[in-house]
Amino acid sequence: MVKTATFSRGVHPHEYKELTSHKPIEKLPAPESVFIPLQQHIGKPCKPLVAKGDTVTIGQKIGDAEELVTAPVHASISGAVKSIGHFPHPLGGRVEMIHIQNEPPEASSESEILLDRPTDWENASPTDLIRVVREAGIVGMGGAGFPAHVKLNPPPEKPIDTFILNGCECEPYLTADHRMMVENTDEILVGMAIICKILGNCKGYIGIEKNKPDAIQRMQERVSTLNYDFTVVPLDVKYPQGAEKMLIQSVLKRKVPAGGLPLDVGVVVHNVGTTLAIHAAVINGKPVTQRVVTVTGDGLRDPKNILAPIGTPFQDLLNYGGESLSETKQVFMGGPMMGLAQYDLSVPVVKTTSGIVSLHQEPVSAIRQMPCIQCGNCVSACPMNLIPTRLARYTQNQRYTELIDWGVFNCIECGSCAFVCPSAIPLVQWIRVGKNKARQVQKSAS
Amino acid sequence: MSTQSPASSKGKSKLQEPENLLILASSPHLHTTTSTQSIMWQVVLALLPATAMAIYYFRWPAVVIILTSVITAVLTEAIINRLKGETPTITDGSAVITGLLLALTLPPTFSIGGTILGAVVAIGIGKQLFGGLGYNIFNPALLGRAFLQASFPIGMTTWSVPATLAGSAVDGLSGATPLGLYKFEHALTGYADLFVGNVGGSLGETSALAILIGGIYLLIRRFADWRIPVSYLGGVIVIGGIFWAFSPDQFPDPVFHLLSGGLMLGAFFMATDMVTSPITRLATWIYGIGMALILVIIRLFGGLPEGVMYSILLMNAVTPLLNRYTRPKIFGEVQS
Amino acid sequence: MNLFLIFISAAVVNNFVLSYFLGICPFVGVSRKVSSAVSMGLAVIFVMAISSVFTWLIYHLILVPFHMEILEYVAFILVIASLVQLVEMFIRKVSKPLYDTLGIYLPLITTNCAILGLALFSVLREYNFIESLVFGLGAGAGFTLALVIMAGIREELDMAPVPKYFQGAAITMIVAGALALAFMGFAGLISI
Amino acid sequence: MAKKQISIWQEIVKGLWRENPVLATLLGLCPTLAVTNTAVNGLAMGLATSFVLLSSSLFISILRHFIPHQVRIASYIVIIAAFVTVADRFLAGFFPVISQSLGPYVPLIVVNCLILGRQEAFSSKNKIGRSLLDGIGMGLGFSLVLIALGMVRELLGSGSIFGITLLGEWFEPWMVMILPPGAFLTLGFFIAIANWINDRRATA
Amino acid sequence: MTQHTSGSGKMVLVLTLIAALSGAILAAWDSYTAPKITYHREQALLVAISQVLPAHDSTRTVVRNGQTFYEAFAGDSLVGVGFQALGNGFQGQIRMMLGMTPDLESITGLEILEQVETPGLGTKIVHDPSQRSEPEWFTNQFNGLLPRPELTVIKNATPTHSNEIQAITGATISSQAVVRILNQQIESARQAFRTGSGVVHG
Repeated sequence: MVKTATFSRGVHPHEYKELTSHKPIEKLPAPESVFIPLQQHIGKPCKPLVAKGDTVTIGQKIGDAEELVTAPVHASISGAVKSIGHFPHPLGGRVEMIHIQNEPPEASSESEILLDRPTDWENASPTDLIRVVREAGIVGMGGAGFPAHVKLNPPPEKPIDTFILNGCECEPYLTADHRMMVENTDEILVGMAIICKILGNCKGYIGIEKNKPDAIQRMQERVSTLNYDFTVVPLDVKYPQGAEKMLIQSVLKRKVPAGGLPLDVGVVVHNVGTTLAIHAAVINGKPVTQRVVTVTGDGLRDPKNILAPIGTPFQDLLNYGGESLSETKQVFMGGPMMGLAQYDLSVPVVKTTSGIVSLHQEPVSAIRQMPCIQCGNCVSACPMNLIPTRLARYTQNQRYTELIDWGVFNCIECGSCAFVCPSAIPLVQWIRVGKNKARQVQKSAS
Repeated sequence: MSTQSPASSKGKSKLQEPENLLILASSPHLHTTTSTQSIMWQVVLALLPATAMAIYYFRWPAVVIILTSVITAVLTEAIINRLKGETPTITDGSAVITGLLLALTLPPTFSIGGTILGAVVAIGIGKQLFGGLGYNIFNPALLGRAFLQASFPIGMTTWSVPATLAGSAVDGLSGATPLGLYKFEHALTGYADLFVGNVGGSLGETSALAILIGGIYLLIRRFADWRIPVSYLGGVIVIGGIFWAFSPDQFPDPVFHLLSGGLMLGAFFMATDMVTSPITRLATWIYGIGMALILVIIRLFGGLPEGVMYSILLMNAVTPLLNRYTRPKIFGEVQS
Repeated sequence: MNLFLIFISAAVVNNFVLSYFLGICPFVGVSRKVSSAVSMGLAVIFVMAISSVFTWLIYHLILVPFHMEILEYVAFILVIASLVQLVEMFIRKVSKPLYDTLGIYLPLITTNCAILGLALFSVLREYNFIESLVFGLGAGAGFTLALVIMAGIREELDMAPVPKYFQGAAITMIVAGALALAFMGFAGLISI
Repeated sequence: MAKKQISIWQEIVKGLWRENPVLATLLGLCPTLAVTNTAVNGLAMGLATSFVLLSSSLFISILRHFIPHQVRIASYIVIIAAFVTVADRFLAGFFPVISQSLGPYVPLIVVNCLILGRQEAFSSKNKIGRSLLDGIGMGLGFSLVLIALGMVRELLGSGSIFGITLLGEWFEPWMVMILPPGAFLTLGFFIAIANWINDRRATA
Repeated sequence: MTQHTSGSGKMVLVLTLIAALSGAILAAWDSYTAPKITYHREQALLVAISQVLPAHDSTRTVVRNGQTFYEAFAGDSLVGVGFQALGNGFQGQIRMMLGMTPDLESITGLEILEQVETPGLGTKIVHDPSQRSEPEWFTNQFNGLLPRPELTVIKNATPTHSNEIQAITGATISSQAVVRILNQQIESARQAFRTGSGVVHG
């Protein structure tokens, strides 16, 4: 038996991908209105470039900021700016958003604002291409939301030799990346080629979990047909295979140093959605105005993969998927392992919304919590080799020195530990609290 | 943890009934089906073959001791729950395990009063004083047994032979354990009898076969860490084997070590107690080998014929240190 | 072999702390953290080795020849107290880091009954010079073993919901009792 | 000292409970654990310790103005050791059986932190009368705990108290109680019970 | 406080005074108690000697080859020889007084002087409360035994040979330890007693 590339430890939750993995991406009919948050990324929030009452067109840049780490936002539908104000954000709290009312343009003015871009990307300079990526507002669409142009422009002292396309989609339920890889294979490959061009002389890998045989096959086929110098690496089906550090370990056997970044080992990783967005921006001049969202869960009659405009309220998508919300216990954005629970379904789809999962089953928090019995399951699960039960216990007892000592800052919050905990202890929650407290303690000490 | 969705109050949602509340919980939102409670009851299940053999070999006295011990353990737990004003924890099955394990380590002729004392000490001191389930440092059943061993040294070392050997009568016929026979009279017992358990000894420790059935079930279901029995038994084979190889006349062979006394029961059911065994892999290996070393030293050079209980208790005591000094290297951490 | 048995006996079979109750005060007082327990243990081993040598010399070369056995206790405690002072001064002069780790524990050792107990047992058992030294080392090792194990357990228990009235000294005693039970397994090792 | 002088009666009583050397300040644990396997041993050790405590308190209180600060600890130790020798020889000469069963724990009174602690904290700063009262209270408190521990351990471990069999044939003694583990466990429970009583009194 | 005015001279003086005072008190006390303590010690030894040796009217202490023997005489004839045997028991040292016939072939009695065996268990080598009629049955069974080739311990059975000792139930190790110590020391005593020339004390 050939050993598939993988990392050590991790878990294997039930996948639930069969709900949507065979369903082609459907385009959502234009919503009545969208709410476009001025912050959908890590970094500085944008400032609005439009005012209440303005008319905007699809693709029009409506928010931007001066700083390096930021990403502009664009109108995802054409219409009128109804208001600019603070609305609930799927990541929590209220964030400044631009509310656009859909006013279907007259047939004659069916237009879209495109980005200014080099005509021949293959001969364009990396600087020009990075500028296009920035102007398109591309961020890590797997969930992190880190501006792509920053990642594509590493400091010169850190040479990059490898690009990895993250096609793992290791979170249960989610199939958006899967469908894109099957349906938009060529575009993704071009996107990869653009990234490799920007990064300079680097080798490309495509990491895909083995539970997507059609995607692996399709990728391999197109890579050889189109004669790309990329390697498709089938990976073990294991969570969190898609975490950057794990993926790099699986594909290249390189270990990102603790506290370090992929570029410390000469690697850049981008998600399928991000790569596709780079293709759309550079080739077609389209900024990020829409994304594929897997709308799924046992709460839906008709779960599906939907191409939706950024800013569409969650409930519109759930409606479209046939949600009967009367029995829904919980809805979260993203996969169930790291996703964020929502209490208000008026929150909009943002660039990092890979899925919306709606569940009727009893939530994990309803399971009776028991004392830790030191079974060590969390230790066997933690891909970062931490001792989650210790970290939780240190947090509970306010032992912040020990907490830092035992590596709390290395936790990637993947949720593997809490998933396997037989005592149903919310380990990730404790660790998050611990991280915050420890950081405060560190700050006040220095 | 839940809050009324403001969306419904805004009247924007046509879907949502006003009284339906979405639950806000922290990720992950998926959870394994294994629960602590189920682990505990599975351990009880895995102990049934050994329990059945105990009753088969030692008849009514075995039934009486087992019931006394389990009932006392559960009652003690319930009473302490009441005193501390906390919700009863007896349904989690851990008290039943403690009671059952204690019973299985007692001699068939042990007194009922002594059994009650042992179970009270096991749960009261061994478990609840340390903070209850998950916090005890020592295996409660073994702590209870160590208390009894120190309190009633004669009662705890008076053995009756199995009913299968004694004919119909059970009481009265006293015998020695294979280890006792070896230590004090230098006599070996046959492997076949040792394997099925047709020898003198504590209730549940005699039949290696019955223990293996339950123990392997635990390992397969991953309710016990396979490294512990492997390192413990393997360590005994190697360390005991070295002595045997040096002087076969003076020391017993490794197979005898393996099959006699409480080693099997200890290695599969007591050393593997999750609460009191280490959580890191390296520590687990050290733990097992440490137990093996202590066991062989006590068996070969100590005053007592058997040392399984002490080997486990002593390694329980150093488990906090082992966990501390075998912290695995964090992913990507460079040894400074 | 006899020396080995003396060592084993003092270290585990008749552990100074767990079966002779010697050195209980530091056992309770300095067992909150493993790191300080280790330092304390090392300091005690060191002082025990030195003081077993010196008290033996004082007893056999001064007190016995001059028939002053009545001054045994006075002499021993004075020797121990001044030795500890000297060792402290010496360490401070020789190594600053060593002083920082061991130094603060040295004054505590003067009233550590394990040191005086060691000298008394040595006389009582009529050990010769080498035996006394080995006995001192064994007793120190046994003390350190018990202290470090205890510290490991207490660091754990500090984070456990120990019943209110048992927190602190009471649970420490209970743990010591459990440890003493476990150490009983070594009984008989010296009768070979 | 700014502290208000407490009454003579309180000077004695404080050693019995509030500042009890064993239960409150955890001093002198070594003999407390080692010799309490019978009530008689506990009593003998209590008396011997009280004797040393009283006489050295008396002496040191008398000499308190003569002893220079720098050598006070050394002086105290010499005085204490001398009185311990007196007590030890007395027991060996007149009560050889008890002397044998207490063994080296009588000389170990020298390093009983209780005694040195009282000298340092009290006798070196107070008048003779008060020092004596303090010594009486502390000695009494120490002795009572030792006797109580001895009684419990002897009762459970041998079925008797002061050698008088109380529990009949039906009782099988818990041998562990007269062994070291029993000493630790019993003292643990004593301290916990003391905590409980203090808590009750505080809330009452 | 006085420490500022006092020089090191005063410190030394006071300390010396205290030490001298203590020494004086102790010397006085020693002269008072020492005879009593010596008396108790000798008494214990004498009692043990008289118990392990056959009827006699005088004893003397002889050192042969560095080992001390207590010889018992009835009239002029040597009726028994006693000596101390010392070794490790279960927990610590066991010290015994063994009485034998003058040829060191037959045991006339055994007394245990000191032991630290497990209370209630190993201590049965001295006193076994469960045997009301004869609590000292363990040491008594040595009377008249012939340690040749050497003594042996048997379990759970009544001795049939003149060199067999029945072990105490539950205290096999202590029983074995006593026998092992005796075997070793009888052998060395035989050599010392037979070959060495004696120096008579008091």
